[in-house]
Amino acid sequence: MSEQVPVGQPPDWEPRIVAFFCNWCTYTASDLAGVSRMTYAPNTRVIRVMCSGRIDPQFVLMALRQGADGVLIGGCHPGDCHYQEGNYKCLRRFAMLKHYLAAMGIDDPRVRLEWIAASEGDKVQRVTNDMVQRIKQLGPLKLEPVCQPGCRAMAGDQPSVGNRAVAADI
Amino acid sequence: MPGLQIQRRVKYQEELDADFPRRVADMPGAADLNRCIQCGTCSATCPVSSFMDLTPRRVVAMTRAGFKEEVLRSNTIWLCASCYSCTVECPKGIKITDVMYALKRLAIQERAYPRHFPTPVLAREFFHKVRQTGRSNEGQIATVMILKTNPLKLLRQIPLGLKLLVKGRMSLWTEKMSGNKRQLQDLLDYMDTHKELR
Amino acid sequence: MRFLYYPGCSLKSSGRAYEESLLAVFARLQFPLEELPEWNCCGATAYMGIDEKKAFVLAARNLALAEQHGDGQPVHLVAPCAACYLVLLKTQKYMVEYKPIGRAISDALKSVGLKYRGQVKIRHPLDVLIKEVGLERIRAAVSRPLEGMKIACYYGCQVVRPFAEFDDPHDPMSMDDLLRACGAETVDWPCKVRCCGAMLTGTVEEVGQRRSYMILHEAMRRGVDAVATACPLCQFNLECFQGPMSRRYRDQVEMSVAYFTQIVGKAMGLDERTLGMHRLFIPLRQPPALLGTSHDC
Amino acid sequence: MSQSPACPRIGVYVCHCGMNIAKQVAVEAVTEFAARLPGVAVARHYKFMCSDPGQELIQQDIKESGLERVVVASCSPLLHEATFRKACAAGGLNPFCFQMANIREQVAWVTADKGRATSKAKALIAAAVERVSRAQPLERKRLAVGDKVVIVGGGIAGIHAALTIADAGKKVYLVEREPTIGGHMAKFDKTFPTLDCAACILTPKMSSVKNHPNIELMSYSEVEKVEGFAGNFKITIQKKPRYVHEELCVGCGECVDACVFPKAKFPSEFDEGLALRKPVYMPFPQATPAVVVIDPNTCLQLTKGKCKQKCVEACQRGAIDLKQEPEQVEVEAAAVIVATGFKTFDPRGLPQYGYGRYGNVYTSLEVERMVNASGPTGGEVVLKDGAKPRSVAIIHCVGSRDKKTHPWCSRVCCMYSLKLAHLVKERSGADVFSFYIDMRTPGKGYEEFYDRLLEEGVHFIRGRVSHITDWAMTKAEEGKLVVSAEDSLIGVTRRIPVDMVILSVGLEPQPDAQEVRKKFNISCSQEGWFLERHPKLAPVATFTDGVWIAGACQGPKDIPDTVAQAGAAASEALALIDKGYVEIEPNTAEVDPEACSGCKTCLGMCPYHAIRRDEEKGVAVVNEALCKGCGTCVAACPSGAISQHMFTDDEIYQELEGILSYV
Ligand SMILES: Cc1cc2nc3c(=O)[nH]c(=O)nc-3n(C[C@H](O)[C@H](O)[C@H](O)COP(=O)(O)OP(=O)(O)OC[C@H]3O[C@@H](n4cnc5c(N)ncnc54)[C@H](O)[C@@H]3O)c2cc1C
Ligand SMILES: Cc1cc2nc3c(=O)[nH]c(=O)nc-3n(C[C@H](O)[C@H](O)[C@H](O)COP(=O)(O)OP(=O)(O)OC[C@H]3O[C@@H](n4cnc5c(N)ncnc54)[C@H](O)[C@@H]3O)c2cc1C
Ligand code: SF4
Ligand code: SF4
Ligand code: SF4
Ligand code: SF4
Ligand code: SF4
Ligand code: SF4
Ligand code: SF4
Ligand code: SF4
Repeated sequence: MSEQVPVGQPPDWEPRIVAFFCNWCTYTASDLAGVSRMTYAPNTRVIRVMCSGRIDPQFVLMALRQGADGVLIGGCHPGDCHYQEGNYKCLRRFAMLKHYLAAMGIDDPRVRLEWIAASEGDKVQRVTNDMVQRIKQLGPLKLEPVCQPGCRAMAGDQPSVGNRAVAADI
Repeated sequence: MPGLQIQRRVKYQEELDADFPRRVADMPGAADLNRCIQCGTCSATCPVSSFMDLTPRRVVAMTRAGFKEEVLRSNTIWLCASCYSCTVECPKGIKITDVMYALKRLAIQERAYPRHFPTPVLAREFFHKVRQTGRSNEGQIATVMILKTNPLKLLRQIPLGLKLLVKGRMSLWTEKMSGNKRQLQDLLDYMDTHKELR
Repeated sequence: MRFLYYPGCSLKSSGRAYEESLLAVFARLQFPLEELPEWNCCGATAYMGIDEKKAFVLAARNLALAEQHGDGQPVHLVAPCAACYLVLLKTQKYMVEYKPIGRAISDALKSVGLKYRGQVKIRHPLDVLIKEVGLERIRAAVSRPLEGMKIACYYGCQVVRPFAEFDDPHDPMSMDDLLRACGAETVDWPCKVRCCGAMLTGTVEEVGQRRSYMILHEAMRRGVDAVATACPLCQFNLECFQGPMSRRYRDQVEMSVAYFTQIVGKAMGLDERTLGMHRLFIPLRQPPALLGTSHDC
Repeated sequence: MSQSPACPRIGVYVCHCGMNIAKQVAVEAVTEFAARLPGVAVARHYKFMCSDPGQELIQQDIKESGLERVVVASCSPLLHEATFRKACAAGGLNPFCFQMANIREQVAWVTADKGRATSKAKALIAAAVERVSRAQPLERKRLAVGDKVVIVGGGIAGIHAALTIADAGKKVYLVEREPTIGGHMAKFDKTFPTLDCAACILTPKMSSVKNHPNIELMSYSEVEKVEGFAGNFKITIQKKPRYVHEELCVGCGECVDACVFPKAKFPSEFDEGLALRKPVYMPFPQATPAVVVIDPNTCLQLTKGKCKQKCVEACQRGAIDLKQEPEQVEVEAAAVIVATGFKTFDPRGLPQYGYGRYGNVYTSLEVERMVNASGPTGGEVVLKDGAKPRSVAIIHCVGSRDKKTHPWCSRVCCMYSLKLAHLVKERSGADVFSFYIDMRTPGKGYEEFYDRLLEEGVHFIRGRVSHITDWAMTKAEEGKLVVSAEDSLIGVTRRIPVDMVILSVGLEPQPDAQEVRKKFNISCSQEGWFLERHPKLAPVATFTDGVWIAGACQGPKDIPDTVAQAGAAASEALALIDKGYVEIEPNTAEVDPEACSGCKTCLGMCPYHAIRRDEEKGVAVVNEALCKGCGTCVAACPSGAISQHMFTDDEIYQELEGILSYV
C-alpha cells in the first residue's frame, strides 16, 4: 500500500509529536519496546512526568502552539495508577480539553490519550505508528501563532534554541 | 495420476521388534546405544554417510526403537568402512563402529542383506580362507568375491591384477601359516561348538 | 625388552614393500625386529562382520604366542598394518572390558593349551620410532636429507583411532616429525586421518574410490611430491586406483604414494630395491635437488 | 566564559553504550550539535558512561570546568539516573542538577533509520539541555524504616525467605492462603536431579517456620490492602475462618473420625482429586500448621445449617468453632516479599489430549501425588481399574511453547518429566515413551540425569503429540490409548498404544496475579508473571521500592533457582532494614502562599490527603512527608500556585521548547 501524500504538503514532511508519558506505566512500556527492539516511527519525543495526573491541559496547548503536529498522552490503565487515581483526573481534563480543541478546529486524531501498561511495549509501537500515520494524512498543523501569556518563547523573553544555534544544523 | 508413488509411512508399534534393540545392545560395544542424544555428529563425520540410505544417527535411533527390518536392510551397515571416526567423535562414547559390526552380523544371521552385495560375500570368503590357511590372500579373496557378485567386473580388474602380479604384490598361491595349523582350527572350532560363548 | 614383529597378511602380499622397507630401516637403526613365529591372520575388519568372537580369538592367539615368546619378560609386538594394529589392540582391550568376551577367549585358548595374561604391548612402528628409537638417533642415521621434498603425511583411519595412545587422533604428528627429521617438508593438511575408502574401493567402487580421489586431489592441490602412508590398505587404495579414478572423475590423478618407511629409508641412503621401490606403480617423485646427488662420502 | 545564573554552565555526555547507541546514532555529530547549544560548556561522547571512567569524566569536568548542570544522553533514567546523580554528587554538584536523555531505549533501539535516529537524539538532548538549565538544587529526605517483613506465599520460596530473615533476628509475617504452607513442593515425592525425597528436605523447614520465634505464620489468610511505602508499609491481612481455633487444635484427628460423614467423600485439593476427604480434614500428614480445617462448601452445618456437629463433640480441646468469622489483622512492615508461585496449565483446554475424557490420562501433578509414598495410592502407579500400567506415555510441553496456549517454555517440565519417567518405571516396570520437542536440561547435574534416563531405557521420541485416542487401528491398539506423533528423528509418524498417559503441563501465572499485583503496586510482564526491575541485574527487585519478588511467581523456575531468589530477596529486604532509613525523592509539591487564592481545589485532588488549608492564612499547605509527588494538584490549581519539585511547569515548558525547536 502506497502512502498518499495530501496535496500541498511537502513530500518529505514528517509530523512532530510530543508525548507525555507517566513514569510508572507508559514510560516503562516505551523502555520495554526498546529492550524488545520494536522499531517504530521516530516522530514522537517523550516528556516524562510522574503521573498522567500531572499533565496540565496547558502543556498540550503549548506543544501545539510551538509547532507540534500532535500530542500523545500515555498513562496507566484505569485502576492501575501508581498514585491511585491520577489517571482518572487526567481523563477528566482530557475530556474538557477535547471540547476546547474541537472548538479551535484541531482534528481529533491529533491529541490522543492512551492507557499503556508497563508490559505493553507493543502498544507503544502500535499507537505511535498509527498516530504518525493518521497525522501524516492530515498534514502539518497550521495554527495562527497567537501569543499567549506564558508562552515565553513566542514573547521573546527566552532565546529559542531553534532560532539560534540549531537552525544551521538541520 | 500415474507415477505418483504412494506408500504407507505410519509405523504401528506392533510392526516393530521390541527385542531387537536388546539383541543389538547385548553385543560388545553396542551396550551404550540407548545413551545416544541424536546429535548427528556421527553422521557428520562419517566419510560415507553421503551415500547411506540411513545416516549412522538414524541407524542408532531406529535400532533403539526396534525398526529391525529397515535397519538390517539398509545399505548403511555395508557401506560403513570401519573408519572409527564416529566412535571417536560421539559425545556419548557410543561405539557406533561396533554397532555397525553388530548389525552386519545380525543381517548375515537373518540373511537380510542385499543379494550380490559384495561386502558380506567378501567377508565369507575371507572367513573360509583364514580357516584353511591361517592367513588370508587378498588377491584370491577379491577374485572370488568379484566372481560371485559381479563377474563382468572381473574383466575390468584384469589389468590391475596383472600389474600387481608383475610388481610382486599379489601371489596366486596362498601364503600359509607355518607350524601348528591344527591349533588354529581347533581354536575356531571351539568357538563353533561352544555356542554358549556367544 | 623384546620387540617382536607381527607382519599380518598384507605385508606378505600387496604390502610387501612396507615389510621390506620397514625391516631395512630398523636394521639400519640397529633395532632388530624378530618376526613372531607361527602368527596367523589378525582377524581384521571383515572378520568382525561375520563372527566377532572368532575374530577376537584369532587375534588373541597371536597375543598368546607373543607372550609365550617373552618367557616372562615384557614383550612388544610391532604391528605395521593399521588393521592388524587396531584389531590386536581392540582384542586386548575388549578382553578386559567385556567379561564374557574375555572369558570366552580364555576358554578357547585354554582348549588348545594357550593362555594370554595381557602382558604384550602392541606398538605401531611410528610409535616405536619416535618413542623408543628417538628422533636423535634417526637424524644421526640420515645420510641424504630429503631437502626440498614436500610430503603430505597420511595416517589413515586405524593407526591413531580409536585405541592408540601414542598420537593425537585428530591431528597426529608422529609421521610428520619423523619425516621432518629426515629433512623433508611436511604439509599441514586436513586429510591426515580421513578415510581412504578402505574395502569399499573394491566393493562399492563409486563410494570407496571417491574417498581416495578426494584425498589425492587435495594432496595435488597442495603441491606435494608424495603422500606418505602407514597402512598397506591405504597405500593400495591411494596408489593402485589412480587410473580408474582419473577416468571416473575425468581428472588426471597422478601422485606418488609411498610407505613412510620407504621415504625414511631413502633419507638413510638405503638401496632402492631393499626399500621395495620397484613395487610402486608410480615411482617416488623427487625434487631435482635430490636426483643424482649423493651426500654419502 | 562568564557564569550567569540565567545560563548555567552545562556539560553534555553522549554515551555509545558500546555499539548499542553508536550503531544507530551518530554520536560524534550529536556531540558537536550539543556543544553548540546555549549554555553548554563541555560536550563529550564516551563508550560507556556508566563505567567508572565515564563517571569520572563527569566528576572531573565538574571540578575542572566548573559545570553547574549535567546532561547524560544514554539509556533510560529508570536504569541509570541514580548512577549519574551519584556521580554528580561525587563531583560536588547537587545531584538534582542533572538530566538524562533516553537515546537508547527510546531512540537507538526503536528507530530503523540512522539519520532519523540521530535527529531524534539531537532533539532529546536539546530538550534535556533546556530543561536542566532550570533545574534547582534539592535535598533528599530520610525516613526511618521498621524492621518487620511480610512474606506472601508459603511455598518453598516464602519458607526459605522467611527463615533467612527470621534467623537474622527480624520479625516475619508469613501469609499463606491455603490451610497449610509447602506450596507445590510439598506434593512431590522426589525432586530432580538428585532424586532426594521432597518431604525430607521440606518438612524440617516447614516445622522450623512453625516453631521459629520470629515468624508469625498466618495460614489460610490473604493480604487485603497495602498502604504506605518502602520502610513503612501498613498491611491488612484477612484471616479466613478455619472454623477451628488454631491455637487450641493439636491435630489429633478425633473430629475427622467423628464427622457425620462416615466416609471421605469430597475430592482432596492437596491430592489433586485423586483421594477423598471429609468436610473436616487435615490436608496432608505433615501439614503446617498441623491443624484441621473445615471446608465451608461441604460441611453440613456450614452449608445447610443443620448437623449433629459430631466434630464439635469429639474435640476434647473445644477447638472447633463453627461460628468463626473472618478476622482482619493490620501489621506494619518495612518490606514485602511476594512469593505466590504458579499454577499448572489445565489440559482441559487441549481436548485432543483427552484429559477428562479418558480416565487414564493424568496431569504430571496428579502423578506426583501418585508416586508419593504418602499419597493416595501409597506410591503405586496404577490405572483407574487398579491394574499396573504396562506402558506409559509422557507428553512434554502441554500448554507450553504453543501460541494457542502459552508461548513460553515452562523450563521445569523436561526435567520433571524425566523424573516421572524414572519413578514410573521404577514403581511399575512399565515401558515409558517420552515425547519431547527439545530436551531442555540446562542445570548442574541435569544433562547427566537425562543421560541416566537414556541409559535406563526410556524411549525418547522427538515429536510433539498431535492427539491421543482410543480409536484402534490394529489389534494391538484395542483397549489402549494411542499416542500419535511424528518421530522426527527417524522420519516416520508413529502410533504408540499405551495404558496410561501423563501430560507434562506447563507453568502459568496464578489466576489472581493481576489483583495481587495491584495490591502491591508492582507490574506484570505481558504473560502475567511479576515483573522484575531488571532481568539480569535486579531479578528480585520490582519497580516499587520495598517490594521484592521470589520464586515461580516471577517466571517458571525450579526449586534451586527458587531458593536462590528467595535468599536474594531476603537479603535485599534485610539490607533495607539494616540501613535504617529510606530516602524520599524530593519531587514533592509546594504551594506558593503569595499566589494561592485559597480555593481548595487542590485539597480534593490529593489521593494522600497531603494538602490542608491553613485557616489562619487562608492558603493551602502541602505536608511534604505525605506528598508522593504525583503532581495532580499542580495540574489542577487554577491559580498556578502549586509547583512540583523536579517537575516544575517551567522545566516542562523548557523541555517542550527544546524538543520542538529541533526536528
Ligand atoms: C509436576 C511438577 C514437578 C516438579 N518437580 C520439581 C522437582 O523435582 N525439582 C525442582 O527443583 N522443581 C520441581 N518443580 C518446580 C517447583 O514446583 C517450583 O520450582 C517451586 O514449587 C516454586 O516454588 P514457589 O514457592 O515459588 O511456588 P509454589 O510452590 O507455587 O508456592 C506458592 C505458595 O504461595 C501461595 N499463594 C499463592 N497466592 C497467594 C496469595 N495471593 N496469598 C497468599 N498465599 C498465596 C500458594 O498457596 C503456595 O503455597 C516441579 C513442578 C511441577 C509442576
Ligand atoms: C561467550 C559467553 C557469552 C555469554 N553471554 C551471556 C548473555 O548474553 N547473557 C547472560 O545472562 N549470560 C551470558 N553469559 C554467562 C555470564 O558470563 C555469566 O553468567 C557471568 O559472567 C557469571 O558471573 P560470575 O561473576 O559468576 O563469574 P565471572 O564473570 O567468571 O567472574 C569471576 C571473577 O572472579 C575472578 N576470580 C577468579 N578466581 C579468583 C580468585 N581465586 N581470587 C580472586 N578473584 C578470582 C575472575 O578473575 C573474575 O573476574 C555468557 C557467557 C559466555 C562464556
Ligand atoms: S566407522 Fe563406519 S559409520 Fe562410523 S564414521 Fe566410519 S564409515 Fe561411518
Ligand atoms: S554421535 Fe553419538 S550421540 Fe551423536 S547421534 Fe551419533 S551415536 Fe548418537
Ligand atoms: S550509561 Fe546506559 S547507555 Fe551508557 S553504557 Fe551504561 S547502560 Fe549503556
Ligand atoms: S480440632 Fe480438636 S479434635 Fe480436631 S484435630 Fe484439632 S484438637 Fe483434635
Ligand atoms: S459440622 Fe458436621 S459435617 Fe461439618 S465437620 Fe462437623 S460433623 Fe462434619
Ligand atoms: S521445559 Fe521442556 S517440557 Fe517444559 S516447556 Fe520447556 S521444552 Fe517443553
Ligand atoms: S503532588 Fe500529588 S501527592 Fe503531592 S500533594 Fe499534590 S496531589 Fe498530593
Ligand atoms: S488549588 Fe491552588 S489556589 Fe486553590 S487552594 Fe490549592 S494551591 Fe491554593
